[in-house]
Amino acid sequence: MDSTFSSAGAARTKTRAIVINALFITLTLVATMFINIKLPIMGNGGLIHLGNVPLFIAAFVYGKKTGAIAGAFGMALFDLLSGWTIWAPFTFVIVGAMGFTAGLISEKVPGKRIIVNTLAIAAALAIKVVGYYFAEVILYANWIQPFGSVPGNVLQVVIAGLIVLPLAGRLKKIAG
Amino acid sequence: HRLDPRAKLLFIFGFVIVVFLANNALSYGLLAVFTLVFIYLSKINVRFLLAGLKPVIWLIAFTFLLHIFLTREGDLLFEAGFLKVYEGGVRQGAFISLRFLLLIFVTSLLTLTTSPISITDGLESLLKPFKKLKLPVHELALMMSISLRFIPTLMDETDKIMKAQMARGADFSSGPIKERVKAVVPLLIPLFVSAFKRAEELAVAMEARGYKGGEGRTKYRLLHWQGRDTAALIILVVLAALLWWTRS
Amino acid sequence: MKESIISINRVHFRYPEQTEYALKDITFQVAKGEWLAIVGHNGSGKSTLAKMLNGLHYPQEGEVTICDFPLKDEFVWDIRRRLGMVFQNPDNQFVGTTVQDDVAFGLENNGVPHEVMVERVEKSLQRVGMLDFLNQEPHHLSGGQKQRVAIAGVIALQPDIILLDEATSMLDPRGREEVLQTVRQLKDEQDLTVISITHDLEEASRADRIIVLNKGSVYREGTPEEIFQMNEELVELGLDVPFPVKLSGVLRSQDFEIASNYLTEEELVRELWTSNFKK
Amino acid sequence: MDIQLQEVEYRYAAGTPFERLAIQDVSFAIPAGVFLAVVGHTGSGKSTIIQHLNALLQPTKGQVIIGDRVIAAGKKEKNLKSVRKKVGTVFQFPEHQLFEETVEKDICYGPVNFGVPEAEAKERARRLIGQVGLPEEVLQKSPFDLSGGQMRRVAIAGVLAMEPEVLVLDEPTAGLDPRGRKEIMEMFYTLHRERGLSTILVTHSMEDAALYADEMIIMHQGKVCKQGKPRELFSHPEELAAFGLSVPEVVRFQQSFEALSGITLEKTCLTIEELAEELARAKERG
Repeated sequence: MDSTFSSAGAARTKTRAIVINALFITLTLVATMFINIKLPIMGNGGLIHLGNVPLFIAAFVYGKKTGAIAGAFGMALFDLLSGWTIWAPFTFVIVGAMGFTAGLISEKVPGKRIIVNTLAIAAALAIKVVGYYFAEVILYANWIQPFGSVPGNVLQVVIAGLIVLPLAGRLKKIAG
Repeated sequence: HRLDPRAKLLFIFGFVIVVFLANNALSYGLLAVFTLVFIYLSKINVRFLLAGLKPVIWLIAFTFLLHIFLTREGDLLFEAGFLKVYEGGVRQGAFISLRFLLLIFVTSLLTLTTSPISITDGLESLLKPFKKLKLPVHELALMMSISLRFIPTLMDETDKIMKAQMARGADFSSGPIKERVKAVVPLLIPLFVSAFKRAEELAVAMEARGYKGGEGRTKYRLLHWQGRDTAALIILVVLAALLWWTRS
Repeated sequence: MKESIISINRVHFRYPEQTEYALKDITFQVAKGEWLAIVGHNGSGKSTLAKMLNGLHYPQEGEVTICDFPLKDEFVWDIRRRLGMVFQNPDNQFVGTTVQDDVAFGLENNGVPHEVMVERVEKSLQRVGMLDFLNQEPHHLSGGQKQRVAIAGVIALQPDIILLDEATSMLDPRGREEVLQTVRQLKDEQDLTVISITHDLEEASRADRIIVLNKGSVYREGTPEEIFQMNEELVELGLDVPFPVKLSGVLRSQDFEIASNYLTEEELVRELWTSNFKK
Repeated sequence: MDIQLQEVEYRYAAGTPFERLAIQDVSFAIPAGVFLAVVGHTGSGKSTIIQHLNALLQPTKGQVIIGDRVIAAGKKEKNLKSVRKKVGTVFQFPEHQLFEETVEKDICYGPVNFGVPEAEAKERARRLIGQVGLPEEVLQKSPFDLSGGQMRRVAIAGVLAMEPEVLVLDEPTAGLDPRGRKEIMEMFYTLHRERGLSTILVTHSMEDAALYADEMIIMHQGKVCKQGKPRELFSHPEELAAFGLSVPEVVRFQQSFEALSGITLEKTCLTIEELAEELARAKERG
């Protein structure tokens, strides 16, 4: 008897999905909080967090749902836990959308993986920049100040992209 | 604050919307007084609240200045070269900064008085009606609770792997950008590999313990909605009404 | 022999992508209230067997019956209710954010009403000696404590069988002792059947019976005394021999008179003294 | 290369509300070529000490002298690579540090980081893979396709490939089956003897400490509470018991025998063979 087609097997797939999503939420949070790259540029120390890395990996390895969940819950949780509470609802929507879109493009668009994934990261980058711009327009009530966070947002996503692109294929293979 | 997490969530959510109603001195004053009363009632150590402000204090100051210089309304207060400060700008700047401050205070009240797991429980319960719309509320709540449980575990693991690679000569903090980006690979891959393995083992353990989805499950943690929870929401409604009345 | 609670009959199992059988023609019974140890080196098939007993794999040939339920899809959840498992890695089976939440997890899954749940969580934690840790988070517990919480989670469901799948292999000696002590106590208090899958001799020597697995087959079956007589043979199988047995061998080669292979230190000390010195 | 710890103290998260004292007033020396066993319960501070031996942690008080480098509290340390090159550490469950696409690349990671040319690193990988008991074909496989025990061996080879002068082992055999445990320990012991490698073994196994160590340190609640030759320390089981530690089975057996017979053997025996010999001698004496 093949367990893949049994009801216990179906339950197992579901349980596994829950656990994978949960761990990617945690990974996104931990990477945002603790895994940083110091860039030898910029005055403020140039600390770039790597929270976008698990998010993209989730999207490329497990698809849009896991990508969306890891991003939305993981990063919003970071906001909640580290004093950026009021940003949390915006993050939930914006980063969730990033994960979803990246996963969707990676799943649906045909072509060479590396090109498709680059496209997916570019799309996510657009969502992040535009999303946070408008979120901060609401918070700061002006149109100029939000431009300040654009370079940081761009850099974070680009660096995460540079890390994830060469790894996605390998991790997919390891994850089975 | 010994309110039911659901009451807190609804209250904070409502409050955040209500804050945007204020638009003159009276309504902002009212909001500020209410917020101070909440802070007092929550018996939270004000020092924690102020400590939480640290990362955003410059943002608030910057917002204030920006509004001062950008708004050209009311009487001209003073002029220095091309900088012109108007009375309307000061008012606008003060209002927006205050709004910002209040939002941060109230939302951090939630995170300071409520554990993430209670927030999850509260959200699960509040979102129950959405189950009918096929929103997997139970699954999402379980995901949140598992992910919270694994935060310290994965932090520990990150630290261990980082040290193990440093012992093998990895360098996470020097060299050109390209090198630094490459340096995180020996950290990330083991971290993900171990997460895959954990997920597999945890899923097996959960099934062995009879987990088969949300159907027919009972809950160990119960939420108790009490009189004071209803009272809190009534206060919020009253506040909203007052604001509506005082706004110009 | 007492009434059997598990019966395994001519079971074969092979993983999808592999050519070798992980389990080959395995047959044995487990009696109610017995403590059975299944030993074998890594890769001998003991983990596959453990997974099968919990319905994580089904045999490709042969039958498995657990608590009168044949191992089939429709009975898997009944079987899991009656056979509780404690796994190797203490961290990867702790689901709840606190000790009490974790113990409650299995009860929640089985739809146990709230009042009963509260009572059972408390009682189970008390029985494994972890009641004081009710609200502790897992990362503040030692490995041994986590495993005791896992055991509490299992007994809260009032199972007939408890299966330890290398449950002590990642623990330090103190944690190992804690866990084994807890299991022994639970077994004495009620008619619990214990199966421990292990390569730890300490653990195996406490069993009523040992099954030695090698290359997916039952290699030998017997009481600890009988199994440990195998001495060198066990070493060849990648296993260890208890200290008194090892020492007896060396002593005999030095012309000491040691009548049989004793399993405990006291017996061997006495034998060594009475037959060799006290004359 | 000698290593010396002088009145070392370490506090985790010093200066925060989560501050926790891990070790205190720890002083001892590790002369070149010694085999030192560090025993003590989980939480006694053993892992903290290990991380001082290759400057992964910097003491919050006191200093650590590693060869000609002094790592002292409060100093800003730079260029620690030269220290870490000489002190190889096999952490607990070292298989968790594997990440490369092939076993060969993973073994080469350490040496290449320390400036060893790639060809030389590959040569070392080829030599070491046999030494840790794996066939050469494994080199081209992905480490993630191996069994747990094989992964452990690859990870160990990855540390040995750095050709350190000091080898630090944190519970290197945890979770292995008896055969694997024995093979790995024997391999480390051979390395220690043939190459004169200083070896620091952190272990829960009193058997291993008795079998391999020249010197032994007992940690308890963040302090070194006993230090000496294993034979001396095991001669006073009551002192070990005070720290919740036991003695090897051989020693326990000898004691039971001495208690029952009233005969005292000439020395505390650390191996079965020693014990059998001593017993034979006692028997002759009658």
